[in-house]
Amino acid sequence: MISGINLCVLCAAVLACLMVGSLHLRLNLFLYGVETLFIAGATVLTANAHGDASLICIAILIGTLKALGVPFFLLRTSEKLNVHRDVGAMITPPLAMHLSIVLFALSFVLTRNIPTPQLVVNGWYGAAAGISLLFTGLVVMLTRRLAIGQILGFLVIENGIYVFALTQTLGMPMLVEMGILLDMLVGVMVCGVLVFKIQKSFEHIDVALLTNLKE
Amino acid sequence: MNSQVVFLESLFLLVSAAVAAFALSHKSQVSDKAMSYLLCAIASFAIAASFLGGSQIVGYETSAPLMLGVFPLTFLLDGLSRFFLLLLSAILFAIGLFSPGYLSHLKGKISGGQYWIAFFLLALSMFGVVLSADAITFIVMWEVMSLSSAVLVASDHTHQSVQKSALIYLGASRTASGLLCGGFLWMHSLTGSWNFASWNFAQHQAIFPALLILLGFCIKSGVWPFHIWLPYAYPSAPATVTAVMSGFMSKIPIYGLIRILIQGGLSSPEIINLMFVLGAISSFWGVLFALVQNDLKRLLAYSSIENIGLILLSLAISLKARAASLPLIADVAMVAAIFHCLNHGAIKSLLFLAAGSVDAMAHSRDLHRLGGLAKRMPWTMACFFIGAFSICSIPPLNGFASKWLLYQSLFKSTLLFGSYLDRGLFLTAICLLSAVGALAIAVFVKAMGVVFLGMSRSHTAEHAVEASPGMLCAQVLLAACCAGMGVFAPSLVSQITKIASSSTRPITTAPIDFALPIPLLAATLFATALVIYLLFLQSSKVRTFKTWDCGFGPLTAKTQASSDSFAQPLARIFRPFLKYETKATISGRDRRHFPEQINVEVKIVSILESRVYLPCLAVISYLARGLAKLQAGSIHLYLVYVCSTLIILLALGTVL
Amino acid sequence: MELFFTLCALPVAGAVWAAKCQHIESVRRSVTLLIWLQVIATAFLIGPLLHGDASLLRFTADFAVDRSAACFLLLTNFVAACSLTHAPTFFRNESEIAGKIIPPLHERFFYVSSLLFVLAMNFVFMADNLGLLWVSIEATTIFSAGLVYFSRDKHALEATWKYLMVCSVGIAFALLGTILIFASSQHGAVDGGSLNVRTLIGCAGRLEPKLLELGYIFCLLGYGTKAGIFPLHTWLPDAHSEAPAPASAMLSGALLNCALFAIWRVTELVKLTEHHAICEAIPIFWGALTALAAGLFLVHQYGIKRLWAYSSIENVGIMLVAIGLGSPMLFFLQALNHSIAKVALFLLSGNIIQYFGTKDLSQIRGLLKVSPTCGILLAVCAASVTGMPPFGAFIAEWLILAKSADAMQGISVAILLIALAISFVAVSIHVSRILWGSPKHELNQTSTISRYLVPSLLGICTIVLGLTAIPLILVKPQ
Amino acid sequence: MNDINTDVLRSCSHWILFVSSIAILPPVCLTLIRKTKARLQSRIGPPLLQPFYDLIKLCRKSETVSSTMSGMFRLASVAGLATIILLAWLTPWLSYKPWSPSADLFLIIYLFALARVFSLLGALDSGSAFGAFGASREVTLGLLVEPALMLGLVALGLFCGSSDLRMIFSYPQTIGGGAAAGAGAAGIWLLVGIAILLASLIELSRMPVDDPTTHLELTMVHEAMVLEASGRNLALIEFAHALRMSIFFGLSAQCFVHALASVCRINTLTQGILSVVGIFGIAIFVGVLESLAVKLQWRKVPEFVAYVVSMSLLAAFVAAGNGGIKL
Repeated sequence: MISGINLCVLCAAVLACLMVGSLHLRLNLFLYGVETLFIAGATVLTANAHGDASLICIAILIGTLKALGVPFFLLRTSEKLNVHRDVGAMITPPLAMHLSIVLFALSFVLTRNIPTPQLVVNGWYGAAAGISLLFTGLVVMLTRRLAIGQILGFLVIENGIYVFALTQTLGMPMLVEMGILLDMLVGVMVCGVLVFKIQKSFEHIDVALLTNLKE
Repeated sequence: MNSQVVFLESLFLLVSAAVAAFALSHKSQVSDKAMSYLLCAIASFAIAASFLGGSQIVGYETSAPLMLGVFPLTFLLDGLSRFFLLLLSAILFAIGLFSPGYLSHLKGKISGGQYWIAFFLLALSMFGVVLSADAITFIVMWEVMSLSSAVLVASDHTHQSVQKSALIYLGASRTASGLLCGGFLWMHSLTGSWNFASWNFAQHQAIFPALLILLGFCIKSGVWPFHIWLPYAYPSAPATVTAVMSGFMSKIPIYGLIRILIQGGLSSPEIINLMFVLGAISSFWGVLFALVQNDLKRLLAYSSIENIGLILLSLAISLKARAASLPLIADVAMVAAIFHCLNHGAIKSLLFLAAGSVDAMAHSRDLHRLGGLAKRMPWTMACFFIGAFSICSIPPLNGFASKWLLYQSLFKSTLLFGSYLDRGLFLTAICLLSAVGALAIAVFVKAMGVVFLGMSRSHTAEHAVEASPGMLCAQVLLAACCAGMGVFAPSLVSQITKIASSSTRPITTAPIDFALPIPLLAATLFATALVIYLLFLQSSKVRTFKTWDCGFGPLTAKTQASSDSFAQPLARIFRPFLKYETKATISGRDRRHFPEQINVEVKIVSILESRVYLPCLAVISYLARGLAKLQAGSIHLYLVYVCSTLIILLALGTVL
Repeated sequence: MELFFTLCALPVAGAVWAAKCQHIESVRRSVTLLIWLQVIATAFLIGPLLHGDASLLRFTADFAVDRSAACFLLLTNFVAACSLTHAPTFFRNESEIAGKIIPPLHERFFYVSSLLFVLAMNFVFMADNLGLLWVSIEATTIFSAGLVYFSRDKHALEATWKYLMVCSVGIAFALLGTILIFASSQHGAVDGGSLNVRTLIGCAGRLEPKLLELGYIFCLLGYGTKAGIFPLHTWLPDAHSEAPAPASAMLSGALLNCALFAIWRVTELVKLTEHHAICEAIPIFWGALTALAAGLFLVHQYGIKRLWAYSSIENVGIMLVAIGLGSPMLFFLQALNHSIAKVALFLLSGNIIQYFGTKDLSQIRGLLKVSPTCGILLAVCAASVTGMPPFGAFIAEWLILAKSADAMQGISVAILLIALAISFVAVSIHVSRILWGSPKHELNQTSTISRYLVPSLLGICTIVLGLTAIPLILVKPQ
Repeated sequence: MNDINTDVLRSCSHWILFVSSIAILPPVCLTLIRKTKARLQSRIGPPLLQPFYDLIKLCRKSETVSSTMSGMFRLASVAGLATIILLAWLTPWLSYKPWSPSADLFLIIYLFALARVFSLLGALDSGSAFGAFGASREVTLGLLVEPALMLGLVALGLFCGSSDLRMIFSYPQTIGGGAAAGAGAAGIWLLVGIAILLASLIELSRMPVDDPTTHLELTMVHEAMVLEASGRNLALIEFAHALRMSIFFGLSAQCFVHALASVCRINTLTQGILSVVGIFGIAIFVGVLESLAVKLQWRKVPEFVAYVVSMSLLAAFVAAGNGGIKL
């Protein structure tokens, strides 16, 4: 029996996989937002299950800042820079999507032996979803040439880790949780600012072309 | 408080003071004279001090403020180290006398401050290496020695060739110290101690550390096939530096071998045989290549390789004899090795100083541009000749005395060893040594003849003048040492036996007898020559005329045999080793009878360098370039590295 | 407690002042003053720990320093102080010699970023909680990005972007590792789990082994990226090379220590469990390999600061070996010697780049003729950083080598020895080319004391560390 | 009293015999060679004491010294002769030798080297191409010959268990016990004797290597080196060369005598006579050889030397394998 939490995080993982398949920034950002909303939902459900009120707080923060704020910020950036579509790096998007689906399956295999705390029911699904998100995020980072795409990939990785933490532990300390969130946000902001600077200096935001510094 | 400890401390203080004085004042104009006299003072102080304590064995350990981090500096002064100190101080003294005159010729080429800081550091570190009693003090002093000498080699660093030499030297030194470090660490993990006194190489596991240490020392002293750096470094350095490098620094590895491996009871036959073979080959190889050199200092450098080979050979014989429980032969060979260190130290520093004088006065070291200096620099010539005779081991000079001991040990080994294989080995070595002796004569006759005799081959050589009194003084001093040590070899040998048996762990057992009545022979020879001269030549009427020119008109310097042509018949015989090729092109309309231009080029390829070392470097370079390709600048690639590292780590995690 | 707040408050105050004050000279002066105050405060703070009066200094539930952290705290602040003391000279020369005009706004931005960076680094050592440790490390990335970005040209931008991306991904793995360690504590060891270092160490034996092992691997990877272990080092030469000299000095002299310290924190924990093999074998071998790779990278190098960056990677490898050997004091000793020499080298390289107007090693020749002081200092510090005696780094490296030889890590010792030899030869080739010969163009020679003040002090420090018993004080009580 | 007198008398007679041998034997050897060659060429040849007359004539003449030369040239001839005389004293090349301090074989070899160095330096001093050519060849020959000579003597040393030539050449009488040593010992002596003889031909630049009578300067060795010498100087050099020849022949003859002594008993007087006769015999043999042999091409010389070396090597390996008789 799959619990609600697991369902939510699995949905998030699947959405992330779907995200790989498209190079449209807008669609990507939308899918990311929805995915993060699912995760926020999972957080609420977990809070409910554990009776932990602070998790609700975090869920709200995630819902507002990460699920809505960050996509909007990136969307606005892309609008300003007038880029809408990634070019794609290394492998083509459909192939990448299939790869991430394979990795989704693989993550179930990899995580089957991870011990879960007694209180967590069916922790396996959560762990698999988390690891799958992690993989997907890496795939995104590897297959996107635009700076925004890379930020997005990083955010997906971060989501995966969050999902893992959510499902595999009985709640991280609040202070740590907030610190992580803050760092992530500041990081994304810094990256966003940098994207503008890259556009200004190079007149593109294709990071695959940033290869001046090498041996 | 022991007088020796006072000596040690004051020595270090003195030298460090000199270094510090320089470090502070390196910008102001440095007086070479003042520094040279300071060097002389330190050296004479050290000479006095090494005579002072007799045969006492003194240990000394620094305490809290002055330490190498967590390790104390430990020193040991016994007969052996006192002996090497004496040699070092004597050489330094001579160099101190030589320096002011010599350095004034290098004004503007080298920076005085840098030179003297490095020189004093070198002196300090060489004292330190000889005195050190544990591995850490040893390696620290050793590295300081390598670095400071590399700086000295690069004194005249505006020349590309000098830079290259210094770098090759630095690389070789670092390789040597890397091997030494490996050996020391290995011994430490076997014995749990850094102190040389508690290292025992007789045990079976110690064979690999012993090998590492041996190789390290071989590289540093320039034993075949690790001698590549030596012909680069010696010619590039100023003569004073080369004198101390060849005269003493090349003996330090030998000292290390005695101090660490031999006193540590090395008995593994594999290592000893390796020493034997390396010593034999390098003595032959060195002198063979010396023959075809056209740079005076390079020639001397190759001759150093030969002599280090001889010393190594003596040590190996001594060890073999000890292992075969023939203590008499072991003692003779050991004394031969130590005595040859002393002799080669004196001779080679003399020769390099003389070569330095020639370089400074005739402005060239190239044998093709020298000649006829006999009339212009008679004193330098006399000193150089004594050194050259001595290094050819011609009686009654000192080179012969030690070589005779070596021959004796080989002869007795051939006589007394049990196994036929060993006997054959020793016999081959005797044969090889006699060839080496004859080749050495060829080498140095060439050097003496081409540099000093005949006509001058260049304008600069023609206008050379005799070196300054200070420079001559240093050379005469060393030449007198060479002659004196040769004539009084019997009593010197008994002194050396005493020293060797009075060190911490005696390396000889019984006093040995130097059976040759050299003083008598020398006196007879001298008297006979004098009588012949007085009887025949003194009263003969002498008419001066030009050299016979076959009636073709005046001879020029070009009609003389050059260094190449002198060596050619011999070089032809050893063509396979030398990769010796002469290429002559004659041009002109009727080129057989009326050549307009003749161009002869001699080419010698160092096989080791081109076939072994350069490919090794190429491999490193290839690896480095291959690795550098990883850093391709693509961020996607970098992320792939992260992912793949993760996979590897996870795999490792499951395995472990 | 007061000192703790002082440590937090001083940089913040400095940052605020630098952000607000318009007058650049007073910013320069006050920042220098503040940062030295910070050093003094740190010294007071850790006094009892070094003295051996206390083994742990606890501020709050999640903030505490132990002996090794205290040493690193002092070192980090010292490095920052040296770099920031040199910074005004550097910026002044940038316009005077190199002819680059730096807007005061940029310079103030530099000071703000570096002070916040210092604050974040201080938190790394003071955090007694693996989560906060992670947060601090991530914060150092963000603030130091501002330093790397300083010159605002294309190269700087590229370096910053790579730095941020690679490090962030790496650090994300470290977060996963931290979570795994947290999870491992929930299996009966601590009620509800804990990330507190002392608590975890207290119940190390009861942590869930599989999760802990996984957590260790992820942390090693994550923090290793930040520390620049091969092949995760890719960002490091770019960032070090593009940042202004004082910032490079801080990155190399302080930031790398932070990341390695984070690895040490985790290692310390895993060492106490039955699965300690993993935290010995992997770091020792990987460290040796990193040193070797960095040595090879040094061979064909074209940028003077990239050279020192790779040399830093080599030293990171050696420090990783020390961590694997489970000896925090050897780790610190190596870090101390490396930081001091490396800071001096980066600052000197800044001067050299200003002199010659290029970072390209093939264009820099004859430094001994241009400025003998600079040349000799460079040679001394380069010798020190390559582990030549009698400098401090030699002692540290020798101790590490001896300890790994005694721990039967023969292969790693051999690799390390080869790596040290290669890197020495490579560095000496490059340094000798810098020093020797004659400069390619005529250069104006103006040398002032202030330019060499900090490097020469640091040079003296390395010799003092090598020839006195100071390392004995540091190493003995363990 | 009587004993002491006899001892003094004996040593006095030894000295007188020895000194006169040094003075007479070398020129006589030279004449013998020349005479043999002349006879084989159907000429009468020079009178027996012709070399003496030559020397006396040279001593009467004045010297001509090149302006290029330094003092080295004249020093070299003096020192060279002094060294050879010292060698004559030390080396047991005659059976009736007076007391000498030492005759260590390594010392002997290196004293020969000393003499050679002096002659080389003298040749190089003139700055003429001939001198240098000669020196260059001489040094090459020296390299080829020295190992052979050394090995030959070492073989004897190993066989007799001592490196002192005095011990070696008194071996059969004292220890080996004449005929008891047998044919094996005679073989070693014989081998070494031949090796020394052949080596001496090279060392003294005689026939298959160098033709001492030739006038083609480009192939000369010894003659090219002394080209610039004249007057008394030349006299010294020539005498030194002749003495050196006698020493070598003497050593070789000693070997043959000992080979004979190891198969049959010979008393001291016979031995003394035999040693002188041996030298003459060898001189005549050399004369015959020089008449029959052709001068080798310079490049072929190493091949000839190879025979010498291999002979010595054979002797040495036999002796080393034998282990010698330990004293």
